[in-house]
Amino acid sequence: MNTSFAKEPDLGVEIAGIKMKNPVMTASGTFGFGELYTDFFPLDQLGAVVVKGVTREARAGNPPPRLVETPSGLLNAIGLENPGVDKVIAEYLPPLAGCGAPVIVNIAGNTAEDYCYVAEKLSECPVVSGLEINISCPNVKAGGLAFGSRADLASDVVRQIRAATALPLIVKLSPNVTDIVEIALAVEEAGADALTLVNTLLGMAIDIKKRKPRLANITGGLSGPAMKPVALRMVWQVSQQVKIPVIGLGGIVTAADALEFIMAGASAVAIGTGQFINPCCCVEVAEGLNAYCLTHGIKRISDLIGVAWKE
Amino acid sequence: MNTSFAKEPDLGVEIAGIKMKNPVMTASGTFGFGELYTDFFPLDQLGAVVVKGVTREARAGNPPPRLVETPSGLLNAIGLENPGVDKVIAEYLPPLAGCGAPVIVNIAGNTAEDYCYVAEKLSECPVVSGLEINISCPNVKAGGLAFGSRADLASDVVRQIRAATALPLIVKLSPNVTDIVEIALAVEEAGADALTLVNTLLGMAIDIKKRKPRLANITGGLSGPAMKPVALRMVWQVSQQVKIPVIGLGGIVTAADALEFIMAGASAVAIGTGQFINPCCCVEVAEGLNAYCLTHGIKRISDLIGVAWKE
Amino acid sequence: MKYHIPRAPVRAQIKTREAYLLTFEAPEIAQEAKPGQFVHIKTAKGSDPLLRRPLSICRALPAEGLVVVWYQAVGRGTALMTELMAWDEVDVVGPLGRGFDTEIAGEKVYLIGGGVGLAPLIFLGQKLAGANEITLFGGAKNAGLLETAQDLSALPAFWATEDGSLGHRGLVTELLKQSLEKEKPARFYSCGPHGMLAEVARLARAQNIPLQVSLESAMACGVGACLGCSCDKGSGREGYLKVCKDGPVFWDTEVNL
Amino acid sequence: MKYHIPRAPVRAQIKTREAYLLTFEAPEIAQEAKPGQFVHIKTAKGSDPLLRRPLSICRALPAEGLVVVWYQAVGRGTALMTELMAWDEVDVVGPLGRGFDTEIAGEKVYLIGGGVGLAPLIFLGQKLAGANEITLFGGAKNAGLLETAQDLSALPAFWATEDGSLGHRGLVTELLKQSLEKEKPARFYSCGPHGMLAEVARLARAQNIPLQVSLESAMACGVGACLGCSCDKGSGREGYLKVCKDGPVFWDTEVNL
Ligand SMILES: Cc1cc2nc3c(=O)[nH]c(=O)nc-3n(C[C@H](O)[C@H](O)[C@H](O)COP(=O)(O)OP(=O)(O)OC[C@H]3O[C@@H](n4cnc5c(N)ncnc54)[C@H](O)[C@@H]3O)c2cc1C
Ligand SMILES: Cc1cc2nc3c(=O)[nH]c(=O)nc-3n(C[C@H](O)[C@H](O)[C@H](O)COP(=O)(O)OP(=O)(O)OC[C@H]3O[C@@H](n4cnc5c(N)ncnc54)[C@H](O)[C@@H]3O)c2cc1C
Ligand SMILES: Cc1cc2nc3c(=O)[nH]c(=O)nc-3n(C[C@H](O)[C@H](O)[C@H](O)COP(=O)(O)O)c2cc1C
Ligand SMILES: Cc1cc2nc3c(=O)[nH]c(=O)nc-3n(C[C@H](O)[C@H](O)[C@H](O)COP(=O)(O)O)c2cc1C
Ligand code: FES
Ligand code: FES
Repeated sequence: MNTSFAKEPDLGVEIAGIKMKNPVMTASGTFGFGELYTDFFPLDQLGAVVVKGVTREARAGNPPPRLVETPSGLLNAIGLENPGVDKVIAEYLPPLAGCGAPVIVNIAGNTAEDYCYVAEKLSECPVVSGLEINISCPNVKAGGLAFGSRADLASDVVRQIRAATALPLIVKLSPNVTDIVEIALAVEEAGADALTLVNTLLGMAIDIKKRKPRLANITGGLSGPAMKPVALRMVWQVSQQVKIPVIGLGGIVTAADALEFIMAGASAVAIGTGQFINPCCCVEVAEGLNAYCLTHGIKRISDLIGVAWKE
Repeated sequence: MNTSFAKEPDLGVEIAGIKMKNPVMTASGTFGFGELYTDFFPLDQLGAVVVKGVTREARAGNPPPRLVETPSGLLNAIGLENPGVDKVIAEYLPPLAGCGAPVIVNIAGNTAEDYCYVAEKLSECPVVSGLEINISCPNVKAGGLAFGSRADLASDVVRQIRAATALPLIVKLSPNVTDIVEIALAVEEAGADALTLVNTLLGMAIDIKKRKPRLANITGGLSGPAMKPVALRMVWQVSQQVKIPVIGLGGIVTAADALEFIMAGASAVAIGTGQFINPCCCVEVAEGLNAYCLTHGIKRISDLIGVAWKE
Repeated sequence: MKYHIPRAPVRAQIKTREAYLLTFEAPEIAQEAKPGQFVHIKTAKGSDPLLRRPLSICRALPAEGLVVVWYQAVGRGTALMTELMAWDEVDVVGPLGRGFDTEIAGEKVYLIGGGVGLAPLIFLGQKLAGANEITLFGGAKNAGLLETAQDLSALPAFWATEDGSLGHRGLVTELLKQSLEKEKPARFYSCGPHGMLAEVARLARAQNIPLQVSLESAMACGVGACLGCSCDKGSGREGYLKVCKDGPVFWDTEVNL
Repeated sequence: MKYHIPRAPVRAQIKTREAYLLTFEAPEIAQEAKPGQFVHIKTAKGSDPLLRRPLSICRALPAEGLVVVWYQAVGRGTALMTELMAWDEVDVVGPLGRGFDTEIAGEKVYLIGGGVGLAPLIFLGQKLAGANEITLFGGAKNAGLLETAQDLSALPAFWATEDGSLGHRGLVTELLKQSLEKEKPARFYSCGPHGMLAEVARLARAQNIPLQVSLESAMACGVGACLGCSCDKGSGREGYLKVCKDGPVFWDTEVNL
């Protein structure tokens, strides 16, 4: 929280008990383990660092091609490439100690047991401030149906993780559902401390020369400005129904985008694809929020949360 | 069907028994009743003309603002403004007689009875070649839940319309669902002759100056290139599961976009927002398809349908 | 007739104070354009910004096949347009919309414009000038835009600026009110910010002077197809008008000012 | 150190036959760039095309603070770049990636490039030239690109074109094979189309000559964050390498050619 000048706006927010100096976080899978953008800005400029999705076992990820550019968007099918939780704990998280921002680890799995295993392991790491649960993964016991696609599956996995860890639990929802509010309420009830909205939209692209899908994985997740209207609508819908805070993301590139999410009800925002376009995106958005508050006489950024439906 | 030169490719396709000289149709709600783009090209250049959504009663539509531009996309909340089925039949459809392209009327309603009423009325119009059923509308008897959001609601309304008319029935699905294949199979089983995939993605935008939603209606439908990856994925998924033909749309602007949809499994394509960007879009896409077939030695465009998963 | 000219050659782009004057070659549009009609311009090569931007035709030179628009760079689309230079090409659709009613002769008429709202009035003034006695009332924040209007139009004019840098210090409607104390014109034509139009409409109604206004709205298709540019009919009448097709020029009695 | 220079002044853009030479001011990049590294350039003002485009650094002039890239307009992003002119600004990130290994002296080395794949080799040749005996092998469809390469590099060179318009008619690897019959260099460096790299690798392995190649891949972040630019490790080894961070330059033993 900024206390240096009486007139400087207070950008601080608190999510799931995690205190952040500003509401700008990184999006999982787009910032590695925090080591890659340090030439562009120090991590202590961030509200929080959310690291790449971590699974029980190491994963090599999908074969290439893994990326396709689409109009104002990006399709990715990385396939959760990560070194596995043990190596993450041993090698990737320790450098983050003392980085000046809370560290949130995104976790993924194909069974509730896998999630719980990873959550328990990470609970023993003092550097970890919270867990973000990616429930867009296929549930092998439910025939590959994504955990996040049905309220019962989502609620079940969250309940089990809740029992396995005392860390703050942030549940990241999939936008590929008929009724996001239903899923949000189910995971809130199952013990989530906060929600992240949203993961990527399922999409694809075809190479008309090869007459085949462009991604080796066939489908991929759409991120970036193209998806912003959908993500924003979901934040708007969910934040009015749940009591826990919502982290908004999907296509944020500018401070104006971030303000849209905050006014729609997000207590914080995250930036993924935006970092690829501008490697200083997160800090520039945080500075932009500060400038907006100064110009508009907003004392606390938290006063703006949900104003579009509160006022 | 083109029979002028032996070597000219055959762009003809047949959808729900409706013969089209090429696979390029207009998208409902973006082409009025066919009267607005005649300075740019004659209607007989089109595979089919799909007209604005028609309801039982006349509707004034939503208050302005109704449009917001988003990155590579367009949010609209028109609110089904239309003169009502009686006036449409009396004044808007007659000029389309002899236009040289099959006329498909898109219909909408808030109860199954409304849909059936409109379908019955239109069945008496010789100018109408088929009906496209927009099931993205809220079902007032199901608490405003969209017909297209649940397989049972969708199947029920289609079954009733099927009983009310002998016209070819094309059902237009909403992309805002967890499992588009489930809905597609349900409406196929209920008697649909073809499917249109997809309607707009539900989205919104906020005016950070006013701190309010930009659209008077709060949410709107996202169309245009931004949504193309999502629409294409749904065409890919559905066309492999159903036996009836699929009309693909969502973000088509070029012949290459149209080819992606056709290779993903669409038997025809429709263009909406693309017409706003280029008032000659439909014919240029049709010409582009012709050129592609010529260059690549494709004799019949229909040979390309679904090649991305068939080969 | 409407035309799509995907590669209209740019002949000149001049940065004036506060705005830009873009001249491009579009013989069909130059030939058929009526004052009050607009062109719809694609500003980006890619799909962001996606939509065309509507700009009033400020001058049409049928003999040379040239069209001139006068615009301010207010956002991303118009900012991209400022990069156009002679030899570039611009993607234009037009002429679109219903223009001003020009079936008037031998009358005293007032043209009242605010800011770049003067653009269609310059074209209109040219058209009406021979057969009518015209007075132009131009208002703006400062002298910048008005100096360009002076260059573009030779009509007798009154000018008002908010900062007093040209003509009357204050609102153009104050000048209008003064004039109305002396004479009663047969018709008003107006284009500009909403507040100005409302005040012009109030003055017109008070004296029963017929008024035509040119309105703005966000647009997608520009031809009446998307039903997106609707505006209220006013006077509690149900339903909406389409700015792009029913307008952009309306009689003040048709709309809500 | 990597830098983001959102408004690097463009100093010159020259249309050469078949390609473009773009020179911009980016002192930090010019200072620290190593041959084989690339810059990542934003091509559109809007968000379409969304991603930056990777381009090898063809020349770095630390004293003048200038960086030169040499690129072909193959798609929408590079087409937008061709519009850049002196006085414009370009949004650049760099230098990125692992460059060529330049810890070599007193040796005979071959640089083998195909098309604009010659770009990083020109920078590399300059760096290695004093301390080593270098031969450049350049191949292309026709003389166009190679004439520019001749202008940019003073190295002793063999040229091959598919249409015979310059040097040997045929593939550059045919020239390479002929040379290898006469001498055995200490190292190969290569960049170009996949087919050419595969043939160069075959020749290198046959004679046990160490080879470094510069690879391409679609990229999003360019810094190792998105894990999107992966390439096979080859030899059946599990897992992937990141072209942007582990490369773009690899030893041929590290990857699958
Ligand atoms: C029929 C018609 C004729 C017009 N004639 C002229 C003219 O001759 N000269 C001129 O400078 N402008 C004219 N305008 C306004 C012009 O269309 C807008 O300024 C332009 O579309 C803004 O595009 P942008 O991408 O630069 O701004 P955006 O980035 O889209 O928006 C920037 C700002 O402009 C506002 N804006 C966006 N679209 C419009 C719009 N259609 N009308 C008003 N404000 C808008 C936005 O609310 C925002 O505050 C006209 C508009 C219409 C409807
Ligand atoms: C490390 C690296 C260094 C490079 N250096 C140079 C250079 O010095 N000069 C130069 O001309 N090009 C270079 N390239 C290739 C250059 O990045 C692509 O040509 C460019 O990204 C194409 O962008 P576009 O928008 O014009 O094409 P797009 O519209 O994106 O695509 C057009 C065509 O280019 C192909 N393409 C797209 N991206 C790439 C890519 N990254 N690599 C290869 N093909 C691609 C597409 O498959 C398509 O066929 C380099 C690529 C990499 C990865
Ligand atoms: C390359 C890439 C990798 C991603 N990896 C993950 C991941 O491992 N776990 C996760 O929960 N989300 C992942 N995401 C989703 C992002 O965290 C984010 O939800 C999405 O990209 C939308 O935000 P954006 O538009 O700002 O990128 C990934 C996204 C991208 C583009
Ligand atoms: C302005 C507008 C109005 C529309 N009205 C209708 C409608 O009345 N009925 C309908 O089924 N779809 C309607 N749609 C959806 C389109 O038919 C189409 O499904 C959607 O726009 C995606 O295609 P596109 O990206 O080519 O525009 C409308 C879309 C737009 C943009
Ligand atoms: S802009 Fe589409 S109807 Fe007016
Ligand atoms: S481009 Fe992102 S990891 Fe290489």
